[in-house]
Parts: sequence; C-alpha cells; structure tokens
Amino acid sequence: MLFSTLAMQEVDGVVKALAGAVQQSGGAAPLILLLTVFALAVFLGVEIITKIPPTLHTPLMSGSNAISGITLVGAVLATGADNGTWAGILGFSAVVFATMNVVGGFVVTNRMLAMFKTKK
Amino acid sequence: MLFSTLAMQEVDGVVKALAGAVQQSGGAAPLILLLTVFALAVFLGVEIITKIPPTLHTPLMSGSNAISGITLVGAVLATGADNGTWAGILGFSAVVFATMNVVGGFVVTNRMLAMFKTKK
Amino acid sequence: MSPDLIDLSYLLAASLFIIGLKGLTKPRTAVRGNLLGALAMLIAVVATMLDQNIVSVTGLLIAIGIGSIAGTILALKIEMTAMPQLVALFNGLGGGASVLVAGAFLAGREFSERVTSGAGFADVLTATAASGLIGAVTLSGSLVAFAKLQELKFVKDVSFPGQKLVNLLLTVGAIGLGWMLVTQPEHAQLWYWVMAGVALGLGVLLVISIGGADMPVVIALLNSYSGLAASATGFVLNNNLLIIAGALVGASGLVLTRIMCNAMNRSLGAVLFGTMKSGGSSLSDDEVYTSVKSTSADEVAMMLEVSQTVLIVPGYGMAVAQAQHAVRDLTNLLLNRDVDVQFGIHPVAGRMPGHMNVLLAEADIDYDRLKEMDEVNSMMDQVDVAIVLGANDVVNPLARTDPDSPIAGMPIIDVDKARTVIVVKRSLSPGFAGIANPLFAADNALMLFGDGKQAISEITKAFDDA
Amino acid sequence: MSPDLIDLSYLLAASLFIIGLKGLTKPRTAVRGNLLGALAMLIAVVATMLDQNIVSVTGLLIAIGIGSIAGTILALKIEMTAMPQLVALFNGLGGGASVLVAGAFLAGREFSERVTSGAGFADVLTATAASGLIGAVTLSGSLVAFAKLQELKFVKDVSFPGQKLVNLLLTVGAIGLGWMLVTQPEHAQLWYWVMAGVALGLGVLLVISIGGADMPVVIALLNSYSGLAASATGFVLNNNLLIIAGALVGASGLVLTRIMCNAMNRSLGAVLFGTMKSGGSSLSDDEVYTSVKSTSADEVAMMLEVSQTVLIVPGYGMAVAQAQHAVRDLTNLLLNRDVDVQFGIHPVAGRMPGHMNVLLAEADIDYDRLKEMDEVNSMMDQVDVAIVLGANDVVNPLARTDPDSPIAGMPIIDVDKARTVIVVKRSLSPGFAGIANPLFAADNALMLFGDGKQAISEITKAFDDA
Ligand SMILES: NC(=O)c1ccc[n+]([C@@H]2O[C@H](COP(=O)([O-])OP(=O)(O)OC[C@H]3O[C@@H](n4cnc5c(N)ncnc54)[C@H](OP(=O)(O)O)[C@@H]3O)[C@@H](O)[C@H]2O)c1
Ligand SMILES: NC(=O)c1ccc[n+]([C@@H]2O[C@H](COP(=O)([O-])OP(=O)(O)OC[C@H]3O[C@@H](n4cnc5c(N)ncnc54)[C@H](OP(=O)(O)O)[C@@H]3O)[C@@H](O)[C@H]2O)c1
Repeated sequence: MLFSTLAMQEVDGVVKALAGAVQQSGGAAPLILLLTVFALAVFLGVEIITKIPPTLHTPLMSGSNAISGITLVGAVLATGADNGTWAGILGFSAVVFATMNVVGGFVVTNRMLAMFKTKK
Repeated sequence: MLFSTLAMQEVDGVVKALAGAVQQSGGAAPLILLLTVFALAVFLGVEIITKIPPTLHTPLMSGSNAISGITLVGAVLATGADNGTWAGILGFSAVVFATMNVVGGFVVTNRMLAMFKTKK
Repeated sequence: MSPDLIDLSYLLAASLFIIGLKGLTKPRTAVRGNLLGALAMLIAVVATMLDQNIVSVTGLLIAIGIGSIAGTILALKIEMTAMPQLVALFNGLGGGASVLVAGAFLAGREFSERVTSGAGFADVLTATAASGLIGAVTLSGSLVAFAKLQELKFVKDVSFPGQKLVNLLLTVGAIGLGWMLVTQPEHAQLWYWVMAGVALGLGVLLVISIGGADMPVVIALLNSYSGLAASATGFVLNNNLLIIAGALVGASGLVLTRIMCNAMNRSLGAVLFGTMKSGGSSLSDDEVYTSVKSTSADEVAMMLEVSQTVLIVPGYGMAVAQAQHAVRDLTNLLLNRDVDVQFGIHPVAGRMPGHMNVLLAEADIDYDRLKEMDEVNSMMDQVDVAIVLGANDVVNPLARTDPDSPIAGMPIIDVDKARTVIVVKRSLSPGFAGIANPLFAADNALMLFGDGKQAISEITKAFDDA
Repeated sequence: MSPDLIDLSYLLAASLFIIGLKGLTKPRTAVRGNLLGALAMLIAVVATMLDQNIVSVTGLLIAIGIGSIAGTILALKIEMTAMPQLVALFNGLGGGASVLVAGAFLAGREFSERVTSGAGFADVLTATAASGLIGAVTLSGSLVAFAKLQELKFVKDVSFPGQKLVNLLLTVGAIGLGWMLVTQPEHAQLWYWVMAGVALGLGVLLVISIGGADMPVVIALLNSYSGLAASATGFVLNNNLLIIAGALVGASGLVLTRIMCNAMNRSLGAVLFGTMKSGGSSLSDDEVYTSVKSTSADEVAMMLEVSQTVLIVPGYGMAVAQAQHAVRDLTNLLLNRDVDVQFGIHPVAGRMPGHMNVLLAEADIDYDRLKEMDEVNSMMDQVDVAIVLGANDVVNPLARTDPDSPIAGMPIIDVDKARTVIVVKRSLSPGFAGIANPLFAADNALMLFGDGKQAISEITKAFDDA
C-alpha cells in the first residue's frame, strides 16, 4: 500500500519534472545554453585559425579585431533604449568607439589584403 | 476552391502553432538557441574533419558512428519515465539498439586502432 | 542530480566528444580520441540515469546489459575483413534507435498532455518527423549495405525502369506523411509509423541499386544521416548534447563522404540522389583475356634478384589470404639484399578505407614504406617489378580508358607502366566491381595463380634458396 | 522587426562571421572573408536598430556616423608602416566599448528594476564585472602598445623592483572589486568604475615593461582579450551573437599568439604574465664593431656578376626606404642574367607579421621567390651573396650565441653562413631591440651605407652598365 502510494507520487513528480524539463530552456537553462554556445565558438575559433600562413597574420589580426567590435550591437542596444542621460552618454561613446573599431578595422584589413592581389 | 481553403486553414494552423512554440518560451527563443548550437556544431564538425589521412577513414567512420549512438541518452529518457507499456517497449528496444551501436562502435574502433600502434 | 549538474555534465560530455573527434583525425592521438569519446558517452549516460525522473532503473540496466554484451561480442569476434559491414550494421542500429525514441516520445504521457492542452508545438513535431524519417532511411539503407558487403545471396543489385521516379515518389510521400503528423497531432502515431514504413522502403531502394564498389561512400553518407537523426532527436527532447554530438557526426560524415568521393572520382550529388552507376561488365572476358601469360614462383624470384626497386600493390585478396605476414618476410629479405621495396596503397583498396594500412601495420611493416597513390604513380617508371597482390579494381586500366565501365574515372595505381607486373591471384575472376581487367593480358604482365599467402611464401623461399 | 526575425538575423550574422574568419586564413579567400565579416556586422547592426525598443535613432546615427568617418579616415590615411599601431588603437577602442556598454547596463533602467525586485542574477553581474575588467585591461594595454610602436617620446620601457608584485596586487584588487560588485548590486556602479580604474592601471603596467620587439605578440594577445570582453558583454545582455563573435576572436587571438610566440621563441606563459625580457644591450658598440668593412655599389655589382645564387633578406629598413620597387628592378635584372634570386622572409621582419610579404607583393615580386626562414636556412651554404636590406635583429647572430641578449633564442636567418654578406643600412645604429649586431663586423660581411632605396638603385645601375 504505502509503497504503491510512494511510487505514484514519484511518478507524478516525474511527469511534472519531465514537462518542466522539456520547456526548461525558458527557465533554468539559459546560462548553460549560453555557456554551451560560448564553448562551441571557442573550439571553432581554435580549429579555424590553427593553420594560417605568416603572410596573413596581420590581416587576420586586424580582421578579427574588427569582428570583436561586435560590441557595437551591445552599444546600440545600450544607447537605443530610454535609460536616462548617464547611460545614454555611456552608450553614445560606446557606439562611437565600437564603430571606429569595426569600420576602421574592416577598411584597413581590406587595404592590406588588396596588396596581395595578383595583378596580372 | 474547397481545396485551397482547406490548404489555407492548414497553413494557418501551422503558422499559429509555430508562433506559439516560439512565444511559449518567453525571452530568448529556445528554438533559435538550439538552432544556433546545431549550426555551431556543424561548422565545428566540418573544420575538424577536413584534413584526415586515408589511413584513418575507417576508424573515424566507426568512431564517429559510435558517437552518433548518443541517441542512447534519448532512449534512456524515453524508457526511464513511466509512459505506459507501448512507449516502454519502444524505449527498451531503443536502449538495446543504441547501446549496441555505442559499445560495439567504440570497441571495434579501439580494436582497429590498436593495429596501428607502433610495437617497438 | 540537479538539472544544473546534469546540464554541466552534458556540456562536459559535448566538449569531450569534440576533443575526441579531433583526436581521431591524427594517427598519434586516435586511440586516445576514441577513448575520450567513450568516456564522454559514459558521463552522458550516467548523468542521465542519475536524473530523478528515471523510474525503472532495472529495465534500463537490463537493456543496456544486453546491448553492451551483444555489441562487444560482435566487435571482438568479427573478422578484420568484415569491419565495414559491422560499421554499417551498428550505424543502422543507431538510426533505428532514433526512430524508436521519437516513436516513444509520441506514445508518451507528456506528448498526449500537450496535445490535449492544445498548445502549439509544431517545431517539436517537425523534429519528431525528421528524426523518424532520417532514422528509418538510415536503418534500412544500412542493413542493405550490410547485406551487400556481406555478399548475402538474397541481395542483388536491383534496378528497374522508373526507379528514380519511385524514389522521388517515396521521398515526397514520406515528407507528406511527416507534414500530416505535424498538422494532425491527434493522429500523430498513425502518421508517424506509416511515414517510418515508407522511409524504410525508401532507404532500401536508395541503396540497393548502388554498386558494391561505391559502398564505402554510402556507409560514410549513412553515418552522416545517423548523426542528423540523433540531432533531430535532440530537438525533439530539447537536449543540447544530442544536438551537438549528432551535428558533429552529421557534418564530419558529410565531409568524409566528399573526401572519399574525390578519391573514387564520384560526384557527391550522384551519391546523394542515389544515381550512382551500378556494376556491370562492358567487355566480355573472352574479348579481354586473349593472351594471358602465367609464371611460377621461381621465375618471379629470379626477376626480383635482378631488380632494384620493387613495388607491392596489395588489395582485397591480401586481406582474404591473410598474406600480410608473408609479405613482411619477403620485404625484409629483399631489403637485406639491397632491393628497395615500396608499397602502393590505393585509398579504396580492400573493403574499407585504410584497410591495407591496418593489415600491413599489423604485420609490423615500416610505416614509411606505405606510399599514397599519387606518390607511387609519379615514381612508376623507376619500378622494375610491381607485385599486384590480390588487387584488381584498383589497378584496372579500364578506369582510365573505358568511359562506360562502372569504375570509369576512378584514379588507379598505374602498375601497367612499371617494367614488369606480377599479378598474384587465384584465377581470372573479377574483383568487387565485377569487370574484367585488361592488365592481366598486358604484354608486361605475368599471372602467378594461387592463394596470396602461399604464393608469396613460395617466392620468399625460392628467393632465399637462390 | 519581430524578435524572431532579429534572432534569425543574428544566427545568419554569426554564420557569416565564421565563414569570414575562415576565409581570412587563406590567401585566395582572404579578401572575400573580410568582406563577409563586414557584411555580417552590417546585418547585425541593422537588425538591432530595427528592434522596436530602440528609441533615439538620431543620436545613434550620429554616433555611428562619427565612428565610421573617424575609422575610415584613420584606416585610409595611415602609412603602411604604421599599421600595427593602428590595429592596437582599434583594439583598444573595442575594449573600451565593452567597458562602456557594461557600464551603461549598470546605469540602465532594467538593471535598477532587477535590483529593486531583489531577484538573484549573480551570473549577469559576474559577466558585467568580467566585461569591465577585461575591457579596461585591453583598452589601456592597447594604448600603451600603440604609444610604444608609434615611438612616442613619453613612453619608455618602465620596470621597477617589485613590479610583478604590484601587478599581482592590482589583479587581485580588480577581481576583489568585481566580487564586491556581484555581492553588492546596490552599489554596483561605484564598484564597477573603481574596478575599471584599477584594471586600466593594470593594463598599463602589464604592457609598459615589455620590450618593443615583443609587441606583435602583445597585440595578438590583447586582440584575444577584446574578443573575450565582447563575449562577456554578450553574457550581460543575454545576446548570442556577441558571445559567438567574441569567443571566435578570443580563441583565434590566443592561437595566433601562440603561433607568433613560437616564431619568436617566447613562451606563452611569459606573455600572459607580463614577464617578457625587456630590451637592453648586453655588449657595447665598441666591443662589437672593431673591424667593420664597408663597400660600394660598384663593388657589389661586380660580386653579383660572378654569383649564381643571391639571397635578399629584407627588414624594417626596406619599409622605411620604400625600396621594394628598386628591389624588384634589381631582381628582374639579375634573373635576366641567369642569376637566381631568392628572398628570405623572417616571420617578424618589419613591424608587423607578414610586413615584408605585403611590400614585396605590392612591388609585383613573384610569390614563389619568397621563402620562409627554415627553407632559406637549409639552403644557406649555396648562397653566394646575401643582401641584408634594412634588416637587423632578424639576422643578429647574438640570438644564437648570447643567452643574455633580449632576442636570445629567437630563430634568425643565418646570413652569416652565406659566402658573402652585404648589409645595406644607413649607419651602425641598432634595430628595434636596441642591441649591437656582430654580423656587421664579421669576416665575410661588407657594409653598404646609405638609404635602402638609393643603394639598391645604384647597384642596379652599376650592374646594368657593366
Ligand atoms: N576500400 C574500401 O573502402 C572499399 C569498400 C568497399 C568496396 N570497395 C571496392 O573494392 C574494390 C577494391 O579493390 P581491390 O583491388 O582491393 O580488390 P578487388 O577489386 O575486389 O579484387 C580483389 C581480388 O583479390 C583476389 N583474391 C581473393 N582472394 C584471394 C586470395 N586468397 N589470394 C589471392 N587473391 C585473392 C580476387 O581474385 P581471385 O578470386 O581470382 O583470387 C579478386 O580479384 C574497389 O572496387 C573498391 O571500390 C572498397
Ligand atoms: N614583424 C613584426 O610583427 C614586428 C612588430 C614589432 C616589432 N618587431 C620587431 O622588429 C624587429 C624587426 O627586425 P628587422 O631586422 O626587420 O628590423 P630592425 O631590427 O628594426 O632593423 C631595421 C634596420 O633598418 C635600418 N634602416 C632604417 N631605415 C632605413 C633606410 N631608409 N634605409 C636603409 N636602412 C634603414 C636601420 O638601421 P639604420 O638606422 O642604420 O639605417 C635598422 O637597423 C624585430 O626585433 C622584431 O621583433 C617585429
């Protein structure tokens, strides 16, 4: 008797938990998901770069530097929302900085790479 | 006429269902996160394999085949919860199949690779 | 175990899978890579089982026990030559597991609750359909590939007019049934199993028409499918680990398929759409074998004595005859007498990629002597005697000359350009692709009929006595 | 734009970043890779701006306009030789942006609501602290690197006793302040800015003691940091795209750092902990330059006439003199007279990795003639005349012989082992590392004093007249 009641309770718990687990990503799991994404991207970055010829070290450095200016997206979000003057100023400066990083980075990389082009 | 109306209704249903799925999560859409994880893993898989010597084709095939037996985790979840006899049978068979895939795959890969070992 | 801990274990397992897979791509780290993969799997399964939700642990353990024992026995008892079919079989089981897991999900309590509640979950249903469809194609396709490689009598190359159309119809039908599943979740199980049935048929038809020579490519592709099926199952269960591991295998399988296609000069498209040319002779034996000369072990030994460079090109026959140790002895003897010995390894010699490397490594032959096809072909004019040991298709000049042959365009080892070619095999019967080989009748070719191991031993003996 | 569409755009952008980064690693696809990266960034920014939550579009556009114009002008106007400092500068700006964004988050409305509600969000706070800390170190460190490379007068190599201890204290202090931020969210802004200030100081101290010769490694490392800072910002804002792009850059920067460390024979650990040896002469000029012989363009031309193999080793001086076109003319002339000309490219010749390749490519010199260090060193005994053109540190034999020199252990191009060495430079003054070079006084070495471009032109003329 007691045992079967216990089992029933357990089963009940299980069902609830399973239901929770399946919808989970809204609730408990986002941090883990974000960490997973981070880990995968790190592995990917390592794999991609591992065999690069010295000639391309500098273009890669400046090109990937431009990519790291992705903070621009964060800056746009920060300045865009209505968050008061102080946050606005911070956001505005962040956008200026990040844009310089991004635009300047891609342009200078392109300029550098243009020199390698085989001119026939 | 009739046909097109029916089709329209059907499509409507699917769109609503899809929208529902996404909203249900609240905040960051889980489906997108899962898709992101999937995409990253695909990129990673491609990068990792691109330069593999022919000697290792078969071990890689059987080793990665063993990894694809990860369905085992799904099978364990399926058989573990109390879902009725039919689901239980399906789950049980799935566990047997997947375990054979996993265990057999790793063992046979190991056996194959053991032959390459330099015996001094 | 708390959900967080489980998630962390999954993240750890995923990382280990990645590192393991990477290890598998380098000879030095391959063994460790494989073990890391196994460790990752162990962590994943144990973490899952420690989940409080798991109720019937006994049943689970029984199932795992059965699977482990069966898998281990198969893996340990199988002949080396039968490895490829074993991989195909395991692969099919993996696909089958995906079908069953998705099916169990539809039969489960949570699913019926969600259907009753009327909440939309088209994404999960789509993933379920994908899991079932891809899994079923993988299952039946792999089993057919298994049967073909095992040369089971009841499986023939089947092709009939309109086959492509039938394949297309089945594909459309299976997808349509999947669509019904998504739109009518009340009848999910019905649609699901019908769809799975159709997909099983599709898998059979897709693979059954493909010539055996292309089987390694098919297996690599099916391997990729089984990964994708696992990934789809991950979307069904909202499980990251399944998604990642499945995607890794899916992608790497696809890349491997492409690499192997290049090695055999097949287009990936032709594989994907099941339109590879099947085997079938374009020239009759009588036409080809007009002037075959045969030789003896003594004569070969004499030729070797006056040679400077000997090239050995092994093939499936060496595996069958288990001649690798005899080859090692001959090699050592020749090297002692200052005859240079090299091995020409064709990427698809034997019945699995790397088959020859495995066997020669088993016999302790120096790794540096195993040369890849391109390298060997560029030094062919310096080869005094080329010994073709149980190889056939991989040295068949028809690949270069006859655009209608089933191996047309496959790069071969050009032994016909060596000074003298000795072909060691038991008869004039064809190899895997089932076609005659004009090499055997070439002016510079001599046949040494007999079992590979015995023939090589005889040569060694004759050479040693001389 | 609906949240879903934005998320999908982010996924697309992330994929493009990956493909672009991959493209950047191969000469053939590098240009396209860079453009794909830019496209991805455009998609990401536009998608973000179409978010309904964005209120003040005007301000945003102004900020973006300012940044774009300033960035473009800098990028287009800068001398090729000043590229490295420009990259350092941009990198610092990126780090600074991370500091500001995390700061803006703490100053924002959503944050104060969450603090008032009392809901725990230690993970987000940790990410905020990381973003500020790493970003600030990147900012100040990059600016110092910029100043050093630009050779600004007010930045000297600073090192004082107990520097390591101070660095350690600052690191611990910054982390401690971050911890305060996490535990006392009410005072988050206070702790945050104090922490950022300490981290700025740390960045300065870490980089200021590092010798200029190691600067490229430092920049690669700071580049990696700026990626990690962006990733941390992604955790703050719960934004996948930032996490992925940042992690890609973080990882690739680290790998690049390691590759460059290997090229310069520095340990990664020494870079990470800011303990690289600083420049400083170990031998005085008088000791080294006892028997320097100088020569003339005519004499060199005569030597070239009787040479079969000429090796040109360019360095920073070629960049300063813009001598690459003169070199091209000399090369073509020599080739016409059947003298073989090769180029020895040291991985850190010049002021940025690949600097020499860029310049020589600009002058249309055949890519195949540019040989990497190892290859050149192994053929050095066949070189009749080695022309060292404005290079100094990369051919300094002290790297091999003097374990106390700041370049000790760096692999060099062994021109001292060629038959004759001609060194073209304006004086005996040292190169980047600031140390004397015994090569100039070697028996087989002749100095040709003068500006690089002019000297080479004179040689060409003398050779042509002969
Ligand atoms: N490597 C892979 O991944 C893989 C996988 C599946 C299929 N394949 C296909 O298999 C073929 C491989 O070419 P291959 O040249 O290695 O082999 P093959 O073309 O199949 O020829 C093998 C030859 O070995 C001979 N042989 C069999 N047993 C022997 C014994 N005991 N002693 C001596 N000779 C014996 C046979 O002739 P007798 O009967 O006259 O002795 C046969 O002609 C290709 O068509 C390839 O596409 C490759
Ligand atoms: N490649 C990189 O990534 C990078 C980045 C930063 C730092 N570094 C460091 O920079 C150094 C590079 O070595 P390096 O050998 O290329 O250069 P270097 O050691 O800096 O020597 C350059 C030499 O060029 C001469 N020079 C300057 N202007 C000249 C002109 N107009 N005509 C002729 N000669 C001229 C200078 O001597 P005079 O003044 O007597 O003419 C100087 O000795 C290494 O220490 C490296 O670690 C490299």
